Amino acid sequence: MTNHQASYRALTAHRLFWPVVVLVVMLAANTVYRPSFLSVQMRDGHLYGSLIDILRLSAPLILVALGMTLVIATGGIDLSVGSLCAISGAIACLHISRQPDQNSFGAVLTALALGLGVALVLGAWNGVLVAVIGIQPIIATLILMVAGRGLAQLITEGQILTINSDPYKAIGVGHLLTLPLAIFLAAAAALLIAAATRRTALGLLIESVGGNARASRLAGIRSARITLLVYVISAACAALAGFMMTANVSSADGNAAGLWVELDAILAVVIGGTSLVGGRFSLGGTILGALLIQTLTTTVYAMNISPQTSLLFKAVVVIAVCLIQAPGFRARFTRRTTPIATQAAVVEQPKEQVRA
Amino acid sequence: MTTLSPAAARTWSRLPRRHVPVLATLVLLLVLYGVGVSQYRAFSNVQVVFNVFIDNGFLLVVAVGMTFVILTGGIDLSVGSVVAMTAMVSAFLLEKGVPAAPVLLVALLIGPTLGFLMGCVIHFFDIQPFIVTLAGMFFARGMCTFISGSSIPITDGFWTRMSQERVGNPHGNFVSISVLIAFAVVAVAAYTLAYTRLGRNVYAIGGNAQSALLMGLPVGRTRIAVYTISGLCAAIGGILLSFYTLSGAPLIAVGMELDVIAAVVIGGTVLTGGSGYVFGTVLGVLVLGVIQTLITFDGSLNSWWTKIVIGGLLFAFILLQRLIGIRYK
Amino acid sequence: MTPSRPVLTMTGISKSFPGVRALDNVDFRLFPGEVHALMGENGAGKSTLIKVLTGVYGTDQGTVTLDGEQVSFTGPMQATAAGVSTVYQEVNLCTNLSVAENIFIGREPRRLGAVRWGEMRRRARALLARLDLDIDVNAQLGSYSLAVQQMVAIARAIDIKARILVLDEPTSSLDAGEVAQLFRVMRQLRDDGIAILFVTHFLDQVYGITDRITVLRNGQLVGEYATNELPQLSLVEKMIGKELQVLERLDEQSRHDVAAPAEGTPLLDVRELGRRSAVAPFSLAIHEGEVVGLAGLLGSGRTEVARLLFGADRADHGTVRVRGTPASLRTPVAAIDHGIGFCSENRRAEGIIAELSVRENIILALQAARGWLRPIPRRRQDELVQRYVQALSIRPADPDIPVGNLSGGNQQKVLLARWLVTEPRLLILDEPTRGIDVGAKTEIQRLVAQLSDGGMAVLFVSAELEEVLRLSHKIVVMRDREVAAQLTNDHSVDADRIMQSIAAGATHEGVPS
Amino acid sequence: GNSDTGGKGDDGKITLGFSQVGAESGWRTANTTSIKEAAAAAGIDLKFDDAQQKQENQIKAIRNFIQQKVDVIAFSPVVESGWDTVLKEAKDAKIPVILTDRAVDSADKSLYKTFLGSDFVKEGRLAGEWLVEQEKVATGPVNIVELQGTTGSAPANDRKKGFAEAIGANPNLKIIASQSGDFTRAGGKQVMEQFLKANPKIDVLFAHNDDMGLGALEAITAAGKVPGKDIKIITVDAVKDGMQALADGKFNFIAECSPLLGPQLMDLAQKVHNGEEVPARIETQETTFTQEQAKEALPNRKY
Ligand SMILES: Nc1ncnc2c1ncn2[C@@H]1O[C@H](COP(=O)(O)OP(=O)(O)OP(=O)(O)O)[C@@H](O)[C@H]1O
Ligand SMILES: Nc1ncnc2c1ncn2[C@@H]1O[C@H](COP(=O)(O)OP(=O)(O)OP(=O)(O)O)[C@@H](O)[C@H]1O
Ligand SMILES: [Mg+2]
Ligand SMILES: [Mg+2]
Repeated sequence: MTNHQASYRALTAHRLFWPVVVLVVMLAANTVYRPSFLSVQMRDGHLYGSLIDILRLSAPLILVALGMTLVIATGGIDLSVGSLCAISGAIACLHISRQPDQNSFGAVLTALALGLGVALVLGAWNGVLVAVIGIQPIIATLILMVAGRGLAQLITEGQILTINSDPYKAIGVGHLLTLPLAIFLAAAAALLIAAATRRTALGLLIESVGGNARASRLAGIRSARITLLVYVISAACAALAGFMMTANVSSADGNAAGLWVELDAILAVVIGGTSLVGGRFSLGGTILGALLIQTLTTTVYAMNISPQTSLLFKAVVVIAVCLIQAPGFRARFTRRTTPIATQAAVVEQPKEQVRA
Repeated sequence: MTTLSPAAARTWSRLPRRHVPVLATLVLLLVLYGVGVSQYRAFSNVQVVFNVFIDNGFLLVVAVGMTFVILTGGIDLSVGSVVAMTAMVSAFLLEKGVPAAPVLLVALLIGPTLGFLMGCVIHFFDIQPFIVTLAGMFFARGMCTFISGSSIPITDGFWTRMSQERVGNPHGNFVSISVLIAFAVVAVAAYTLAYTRLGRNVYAIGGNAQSALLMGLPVGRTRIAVYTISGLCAAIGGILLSFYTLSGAPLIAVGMELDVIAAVVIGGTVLTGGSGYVFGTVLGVLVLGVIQTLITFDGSLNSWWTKIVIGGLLFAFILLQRLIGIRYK
Repeated sequence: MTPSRPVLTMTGISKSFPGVRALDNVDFRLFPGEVHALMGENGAGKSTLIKVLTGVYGTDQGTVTLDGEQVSFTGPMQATAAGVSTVYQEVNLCTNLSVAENIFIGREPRRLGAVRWGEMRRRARALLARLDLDIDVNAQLGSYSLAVQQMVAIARAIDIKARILVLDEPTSSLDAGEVAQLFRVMRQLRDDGIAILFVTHFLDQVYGITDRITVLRNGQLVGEYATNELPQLSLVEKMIGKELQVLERLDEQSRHDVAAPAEGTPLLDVRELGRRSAVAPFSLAIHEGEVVGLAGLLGSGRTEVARLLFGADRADHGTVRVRGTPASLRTPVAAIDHGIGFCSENRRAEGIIAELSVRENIILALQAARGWLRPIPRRRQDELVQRYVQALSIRPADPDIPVGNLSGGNQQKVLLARWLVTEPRLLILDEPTRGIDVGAKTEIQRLVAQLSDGGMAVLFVSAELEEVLRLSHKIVVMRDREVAAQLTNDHSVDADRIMQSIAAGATHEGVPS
Repeated sequence: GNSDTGGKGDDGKITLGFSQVGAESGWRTANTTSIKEAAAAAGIDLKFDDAQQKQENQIKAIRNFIQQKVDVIAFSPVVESGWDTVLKEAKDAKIPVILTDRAVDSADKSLYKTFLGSDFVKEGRLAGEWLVEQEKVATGPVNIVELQGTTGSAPANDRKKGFAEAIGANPNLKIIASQSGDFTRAGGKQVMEQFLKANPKIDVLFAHNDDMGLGALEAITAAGKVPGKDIKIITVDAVKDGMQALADGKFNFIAECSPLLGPQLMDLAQKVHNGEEVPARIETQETTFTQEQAKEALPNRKY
């Protein structure tokens, strides 16, 4: 086996290799369809182009999906994130809209604090239902998913609340060093979560609770606290995403903000290689998954795929991503060419190595 | 010598234990109904109960299919879209002048076929059910809008009859034919789960798929079967929905998968698989139906309070269910 | 009596996992009407060979021939259909189903396609009676202890009218009585011409029932021998590939008869602790440096006692004092705070976190006690892991592979290491030597003795009476979920005496009044 | 038994059961508010139900209204088809039905008394006609992009249809791209961003509602173009924010779709209850707004 082959093998065996391939293929397809797709220009002192759009628009999804990753790693699921986005955005916008000077920094900060605070409380509510009362996560968070939408609309009184605040708007569309500020915020959140989970023992404990809850309890892990914490983190991420979504259009729409974002977020997590059963999680994979999903959405618009067929297109891409990523699929696919003996080294370990 | 005679005192407390969640749900459902009766006079009409069945027949059928999937520890997000697609295809074909019988056949084949394919992908390629059925959901919904952007009315005689036939006293209390079909599906499903090998394998896989495999059970076949069954139930649900609305609409049953999952879980089935009953699912569907009826009867809530109250009632219900469950553990 | 033609021949079997060559060109033969022991250290490749046979794993190389016909099973379903019935090492049953179903699922008695529940229960009862096990076949399997589950798995396997019966460490948590019962059944089956493949780490069992022995070492075949021609000493030699040392140690490891330091305030003093429908209230004092053994039959409630003391189950009766001060052991966290550690008998469901690495599994309890904000520095982790990987000879010695990829015995050692790194004051070990090979077992026993000399108290639960006798200062005998007797382990106590007190019931010797 | 008189009080108050589509937009909320206020003003006992955008829920609500024996049932159908069965039940129970906002496609017109609402096709047509008028003089091609509402929804289908019909009059007018923005600002903005990148020359934007237009506005500004000048913007609805944009010169034209049906509905309900004859179809008073008209109308815009 040559050195070259070995490194190729190591590369393709990497968990995130195939999602990256799909991402690149999608970008390439866009470029073929419209060569200027990749071009990025300088306009008014910041960068402008479809790529930048993808980054900026994926920021909220990345945030929500990061929080979701931790929840899923504990073996749970959080359906309420979409409603939490709407609630926190609505609260912030409501507060700002009541200010005489909507551009005041202080007012915006208070608005953010209020929105975040409420989200944290609601996240804790989810956490208590799951960790303390022991309700199945999907149902526990479904409650807030339904009622939260109502809360958000209650806050905006069913109207779209438009605000006119430059500092707030900056969260969604502002720029820093020629790049959208939202990207930096998402990156900062990602770094923070990565540090909080990988620099401390939190990540280990989360994976342990998700991997085997009974064993974790007997090992002395206070799993209730950990579970509570991840739901709170997830809510905080959703709140930040909610600020971005509302700032992006300078208005809070209790009904539409964050609608169905939970599905996209779960999809991003799963594409990123985290199992819905819980256990090992990958933050990098999640970010990649979110970028992939946003690229898919943008592709539909950029290639002007008719709305009637866009869902079919999405279905095809999603299936392609999972198939190409699935070790089982590639094993079947490569069996004809690779001697079986070396195959085991290429194929990644599933959770339990059992052949069906 | 090994003697592990369970103390007589334990026998009584153990036997009903696995039924406690279902019994608790039943009791709470009756309490909920009682609340309705005490608050609104018209609530005590028998027809109100019948209407809950008439209005949720299709949901019940789909939930029964979902029960199979969840019992194996899987999930099927495609059901809402498959329901819509089935209705849409039926409406489309009928509009094109195809007679009712072949339309029924085609409509009943599409769902299971899609389910079968999804089951195969899940099993053979070892991909998480969530993502596969999500793609299935996109696909089926995409097919709906692809067939037609707007709703297609059904005027076919058979469909109209199925829709408007009243079983019972046509001027008093009656149910629709769909309700009878739904009950038949429930009965068949309950029998399958309790008395056939397929059904027992479903429970075994949900308990521990790896063990089931090592015990020599046909894990792959069973897994593919449950997604096929869920597809079939979604297809039947789609037909019932097309009876119910006499049309196919591209956006109908959006988000239905969540209602269905909620119904199954409220009915006491555990999402990780291995425990639950079809009867529980029936109760779960009824709980959702009664909550909605309560809100309509109230008629004073605005749109957002409606959502908040639904969430609140759901919460109260699940909390009580859970607390009763803990007490009897 | 060996017929000329083997019912099963495996030739040149190789199987690799990423980074490990689990089987390397192994040959194996099995004749009808024989009991054949497959021996080897932990991680030698026994379970892997079995799983290759039943089609759980595909082979890299080699052929499997069944009754002269080459076969290649793609899964246990096919293997079962071809007459190979298997009890795998980890109990592989569905704990959510009833006992009866676990025995019959897949081949339920049916009429017109419908499962006949009544008939199934009746047959289950009859079958369990044959194994001398009297349990409620209607109850959920999960409500029974691991040992009972193991018996149920055996019941399932022997009821499948198979040509080959494969038993991978079926006796690891059974005590003498059950083992004897099992052997009786095995002999019957053997006499009916069934070939039995039997894996165990108990040498006396090997010599008690098997006809021939195949030894594996590091995935390679060492040889095939007739049992009566291979003395114990050379068997061990062949397994570990070294000479005698271990056996010498085995011998020198005599009764742990340092006078019990049973004076002063006990480390742990429980009075009338109990839990409805689990254990009747009992009192027990454990002193520093004391090893207390728990003896009793299958289902006598030893595990329940251990779980109560650790707070894994909540007691509904009684008081607890730790070093004289009243304490509450309502949760594992509380128990750990008081310096108690607990190694569960059910390593797969309550022990290892399969996905996490060996390192992470080892430091888990220590990390949990420190809280998530104070991660154990990487260097310290390496140090600890290194130490215990060596001390317990965990193999492969790579701390970064997922623990689920280790062999059963090695997983058990990882669990033990998890608690040893926390340096508890009282360590509760429920069947700690389950599935551990002879060499490692003596290591562990020595370690326990050493730790207790260093002041640590140990509560030791084992189905192997010898082991309890060898290690304990005090022996608590359980019967029918009650503490039947507490004996000081002086020279007057031996296995017979304990069996007597189990049989006789409450003799209440030395129970604090 | 069925002897219950349900919501009908003895004081002769009319009970109106109204099933609303949901609260999916500001427009819809204004519609709900109008109906509630008008009911209170007219002394009608209103039973309000929110169907959360689901036809199934609306059918359930109507069934429950029948059980409660309300005097009149009104509802805004989520979709056009599929109402025959439940409307027949209402008819059998002798409860008159009024449709609001959207029509249904029942062949049996006796199933409901009357329809009160807007004509989505007409709104699209008005928008298109205004554009045809504007571009009369255009010599070269005029590139139009369209932001559709939620795929498969009636307003999206109808407005698209009406607009396409109207601009068919001038072959210079060409829709070069058409995508769904889901009726939301965020959707409108995101889609418009890509439109702008894919198509260097966009002359006109037609958005199926104000919200998508408002979202697109931001995208246009960010791309360095001047909305209302470089790109003409035509929308439907005329909610307050939209009118403001129109008055500010950022939009160019809005076809109104009025949500204020309340008073008319109550009036109809009373008439229908009293057995008076009512016209089979009543269209709400709707106009169109240009920038100048918007400046005038803005100060007393309610929603
Ligand atoms: N699924 C797996 N993935 C990777 N390595 C594995 C896997 N299963 C077993 N191994 C490795 O293969 C080797 C043989 O393991 P096996 O389980 O056969 O040992 P064993 O002889 O049964 O030991 P024990 O007595 O402890 O049960 C070990 O080194 C183990 O780490
Ligand atoms: N988690 C549990 N929940 C309910 N009942 C249990 C549980 N664990 C054990 N039991 C019951 O208590 C009985 C006593 O089991 P226990 O595990 O204490 O026995 P033991 O003496 O440790 O014997 P062994 O472990 O050899 O079976 C079991 O047979 C079972 O009926
Ligand atoms: Mg083994
Ligand atoms: Mg035990």
